[in-house]
Amino acid sequence: MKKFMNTAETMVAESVEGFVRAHEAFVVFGPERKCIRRRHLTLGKVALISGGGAGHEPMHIGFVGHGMLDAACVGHIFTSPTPSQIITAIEEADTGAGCLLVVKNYDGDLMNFEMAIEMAGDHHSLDMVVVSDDIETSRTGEGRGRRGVAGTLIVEKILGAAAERGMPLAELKQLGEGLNTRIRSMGVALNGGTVPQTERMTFALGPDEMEMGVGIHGEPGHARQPFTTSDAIIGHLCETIAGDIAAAPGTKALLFVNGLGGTPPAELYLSYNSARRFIEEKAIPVERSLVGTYVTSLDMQGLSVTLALLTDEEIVLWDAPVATAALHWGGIP
Amino acid sequence: MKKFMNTAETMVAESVEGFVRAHEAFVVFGPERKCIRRRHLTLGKVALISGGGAGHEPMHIGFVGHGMLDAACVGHIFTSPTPSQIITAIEEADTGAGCLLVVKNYDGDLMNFEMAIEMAGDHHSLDMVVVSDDIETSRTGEGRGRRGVAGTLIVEKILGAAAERGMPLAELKQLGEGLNTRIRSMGVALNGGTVPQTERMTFALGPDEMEMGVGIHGEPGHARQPFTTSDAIIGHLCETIAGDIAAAPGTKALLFVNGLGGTPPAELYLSYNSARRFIEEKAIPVERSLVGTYVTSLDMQGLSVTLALLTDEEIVLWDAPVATAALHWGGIP
Amino acid sequence: MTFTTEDLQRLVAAIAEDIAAARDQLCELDGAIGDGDHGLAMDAGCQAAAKAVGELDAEIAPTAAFNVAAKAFLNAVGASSGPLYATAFMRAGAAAKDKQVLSDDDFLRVFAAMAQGIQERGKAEPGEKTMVDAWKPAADAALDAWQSGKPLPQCFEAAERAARAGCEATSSMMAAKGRASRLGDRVIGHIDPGAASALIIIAAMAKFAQHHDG
Amino acid sequence: MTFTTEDLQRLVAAIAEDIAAARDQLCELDGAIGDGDHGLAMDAGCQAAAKAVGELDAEIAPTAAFNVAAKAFLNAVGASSGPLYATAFMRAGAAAKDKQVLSDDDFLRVFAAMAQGIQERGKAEPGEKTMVDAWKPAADAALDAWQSGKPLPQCFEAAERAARAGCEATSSMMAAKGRASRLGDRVIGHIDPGAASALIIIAAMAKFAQHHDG
Ligand SMILES: Nc1ncnc2c1ncn2[C@@H]1O[C@H](COP(=O)(O)OP(=O)(O)O)[C@@H](O)[C@H]1O
Ligand SMILES: Nc1ncnc2c1ncn2[C@@H]1O[C@H](COP(=O)(O)OP(=O)(O)O)[C@@H](O)[C@H]1O
Ligand SMILES: [Mg+2]
Ligand SMILES: [Mg+2]
Ligand SMILES: [Mg+2]
Ligand SMILES: [Mg+2]
Repeated sequence: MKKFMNTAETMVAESVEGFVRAHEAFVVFGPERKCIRRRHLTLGKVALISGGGAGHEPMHIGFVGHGMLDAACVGHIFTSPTPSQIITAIEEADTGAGCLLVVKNYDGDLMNFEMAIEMAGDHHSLDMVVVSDDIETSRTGEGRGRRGVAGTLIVEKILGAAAERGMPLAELKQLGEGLNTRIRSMGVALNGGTVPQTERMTFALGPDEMEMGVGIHGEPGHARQPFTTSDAIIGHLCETIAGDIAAAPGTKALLFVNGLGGTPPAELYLSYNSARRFIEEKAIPVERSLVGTYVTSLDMQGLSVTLALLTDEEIVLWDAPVATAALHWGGIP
Repeated sequence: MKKFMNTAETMVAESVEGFVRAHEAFVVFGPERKCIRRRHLTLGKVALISGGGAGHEPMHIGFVGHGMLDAACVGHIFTSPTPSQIITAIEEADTGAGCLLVVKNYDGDLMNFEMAIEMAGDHHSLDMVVVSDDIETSRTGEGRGRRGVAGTLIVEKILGAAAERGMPLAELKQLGEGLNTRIRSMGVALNGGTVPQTERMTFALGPDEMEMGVGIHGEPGHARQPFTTSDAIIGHLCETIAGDIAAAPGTKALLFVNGLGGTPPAELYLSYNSARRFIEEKAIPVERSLVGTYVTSLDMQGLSVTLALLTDEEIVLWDAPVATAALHWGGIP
Repeated sequence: MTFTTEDLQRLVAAIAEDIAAARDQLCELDGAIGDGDHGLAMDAGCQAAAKAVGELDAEIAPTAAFNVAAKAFLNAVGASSGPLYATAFMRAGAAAKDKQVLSDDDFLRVFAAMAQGIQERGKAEPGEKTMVDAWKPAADAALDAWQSGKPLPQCFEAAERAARAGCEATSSMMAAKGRASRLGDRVIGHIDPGAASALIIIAAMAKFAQHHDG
Repeated sequence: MTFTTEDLQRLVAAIAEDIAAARDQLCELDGAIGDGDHGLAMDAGCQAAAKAVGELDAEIAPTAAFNVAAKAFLNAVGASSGPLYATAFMRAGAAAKDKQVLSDDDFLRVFAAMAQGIQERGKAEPGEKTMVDAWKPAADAALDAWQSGKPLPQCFEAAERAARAGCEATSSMMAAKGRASRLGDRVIGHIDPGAASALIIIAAMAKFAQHHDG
């Protein structure tokens, strides 16, 4: 295993420290480094908080900043942060209007966030939005439903903009839940990621194999298939995600191609080109686009395609200025 | 070889098309797709133009936009664009104040840009800045000097901001040349990149090897060494680059950790953390930072560290608003 | 029999010891149908709980000891098992409320409350291939035995037997909760790691009830 | 002898044919000390030049034919060899200016101008392990032979001999220009790919001079 690290034990802490130092202009550690928050909070705005396991960088810490998250917590690799971390984030970020917690749909994350809400709920107005955009797990028709993956970025961006405009907690939750029903993602891996602690790949693929329907924790997908052209791969992903949400009249598509960690920008843009063609062939107008490495699974080679069907109001919120480490736009003439 | 592509022949064209479609809000193709330029040009501003081989994405097309480049040309993989492409970019981007061409220091690039200047020079005011920040090739003490690598981003950002403020051509050239003397980079690879045409790795490393001093075209570096901790690797890079430029009193450091294509953000931030420590131990104050995958060598696993010693004026230009696909900041309160 | 905080300190230490011994085996089970960290998570949580409870003044009430265990477990573990066992300990604390010493009856109610807490936190039903498949039948068996007049050690014998059967039964179940729920029928033939660690904890409690003569 | 545009069309086609046959070998040489594309670049450039020149009306002047070759080569190739050979053809065009037919003397001056153009574009001196190590001695040898009264075919024989010697000599040189200049003494023992393709072109010109009887 070749990774830029010193020890497996300190890897997450060192990486997060590097993040905070690189972006010290606008982020700071919370007490005992239990969370990361904006350097300057806005009084009276609902605080948007998220968190999850390490190994998905830049998510979520890369989304802390104006127009998006107020604070984020990082757990061990692929492991939810603890309630104590989440409570610290709540205490740090709540400026009076309460906090909305954005949680990806995994039992571990859900239970830790739920406990944090129970334990801190007496002193803060708190609520939670659960993101479950991954197509794959809807297939099994069981469990707590679909996993939360790259679509989480879209929920956090749009809710972040709405919170910035003063939307109250209950409305934010409603906005997030509505949005979640109109986002679908699906991933493909050309190679597993390597977990530093075990020095093992989450799964190993042959030189001509790929894994279809992977999540972001190295879970195997629904099928191992022979590797093929990007048109065939992306075509299948688009077919599946577009088939799973009905394009309501008037909604506009945001198309998001996300790298899983080890895939270079040129391949992501090429894949976006395929995806754009396939989605438009379905008469779904692509009005907004995002291409890049935002929601990763360590160094996994692969990508996910996310389709979000947005209302006009949500498009406006998507376009609103954002100034985080990973997403930054707007505000320039 | 597993890459997201359809055919090796069409890979670059499809990827660039994906880029333009994803960012159609502010970039367009020039005639015959010979270049990519800003959708809206500023009349009377010196046009900043760059270009180089494909395989380094997001450089340079990802730097086209307000506050940075006006146009960029993409060649075949690791191959300079042709004079005809460059002349098209000049014709497209020159709005009356002339063009400054930013060229990375390779014989092929230099000759193609020089020919373009000769061929178009009668109708346009043209000049050139050559970037040569790579530490490695200064070692041989021969040839046309150091290679141009990740430091090119810094030159393009600062010149872009200066051009936006109306700096005339001759002064821009002078600014760029001064800057170039104060930027040094050095790269390390954990694995070679795979060239789509040949399906071969530019070099293959064993599971415990790394290649020190690599460039961005898969050239071997100056030594193959046993893989080690990030502190040891980054320490060596920092030692070498900091040893090669004298920190003049009053200059401030910009520290830039750049991923070469296959290295995930978490490892880049961890490496930045090491680098920040080493540079500060040398009593060089790090005032600005950049961490990310900006100047790549296909899917190569590895990174480079760049140290730039900037004047106060250059820091102001670095901070100035920029709105491109790859770099975006400023303008938000 | 009665149970003091000092007894509980010994009990939690005994649990931690048995879990530590099974750490690698639990990781292996989790590796097959989860993410391979269950042994690490349980070990970290139990060690933290044992340490925190062990450091308490013996005069402190059992309810407080359980709450300390809950908090320690929770802070040590971010995995699913963190909130599940933290909730178990918190409910144990609630069941032991206002007592300085626990009677056999109290102790059984503590046990049942732990099972109840796990189920409420995880919202899992028996048959969904989770630790609930060990905890729920164990708690039911212990209460049944108690109601039919059995002494505490025998109640816990029944609990351990039910937990073992429940744990083994998970092997043939499809998973409807936790990471394993995403694997479809690939999980068939594998025992649920959470049920396996639950059995270890319940067995440690049974042994404790057996040898305890407060 | 005299050379018409039609002759030049045949010459460029012959060069393109010989380069095409050596494509893989040139890539291999470039793979050892460069980026492995020299055969592709030269092939693409020569094919483009041959095609563009071949499509010209035979009445057009040689200078225009050379300029067309230059442009075609340049547009086809972004590598170092693009500007180098495009400049060679442009200088050839300048040397042939205002002539409708080239004399032997003109043809030699065209040849020397090509070598000169390559050297000026690349700023390489002999001994720096580039195509200049073939072109410069070849041009010098041809001019020497011409000045001592040799007929054109013999001048080109001398040129080919000098190019071959120069090409072989690159094997023991360190590189001071081009990609190979970054490899230090790793390049010793390898022939420069640009010198190898230069030899092929010069040899094709010699053969042409040999068999030409205009
Ligand atoms: N919703 C749930 N209810 C009850 N038990 C659960 C639930 N989700 C997971 N578990 C249990 O947790 C175990 C996995 O624990 P652990 O490996 O520590 O957490 P994680 O899955 O977060 O890595 C599973 O084997 C299962 O017994
Ligand atoms: N500055 C230069 N002057 C003369 N010849 C050069 C120069 N730089 C490179 N060359 C020649 O070009 C050859 C490589 O050409 P090619 O492979 O087509 O270009 P690239 O190096 O851009 O891939 C070298 O072998 C060398 O002979
Ligand atoms: Mg080349
Ligand atoms: Mg687990
Ligand atoms: Mg886990
Ligand atoms: Mg080459």
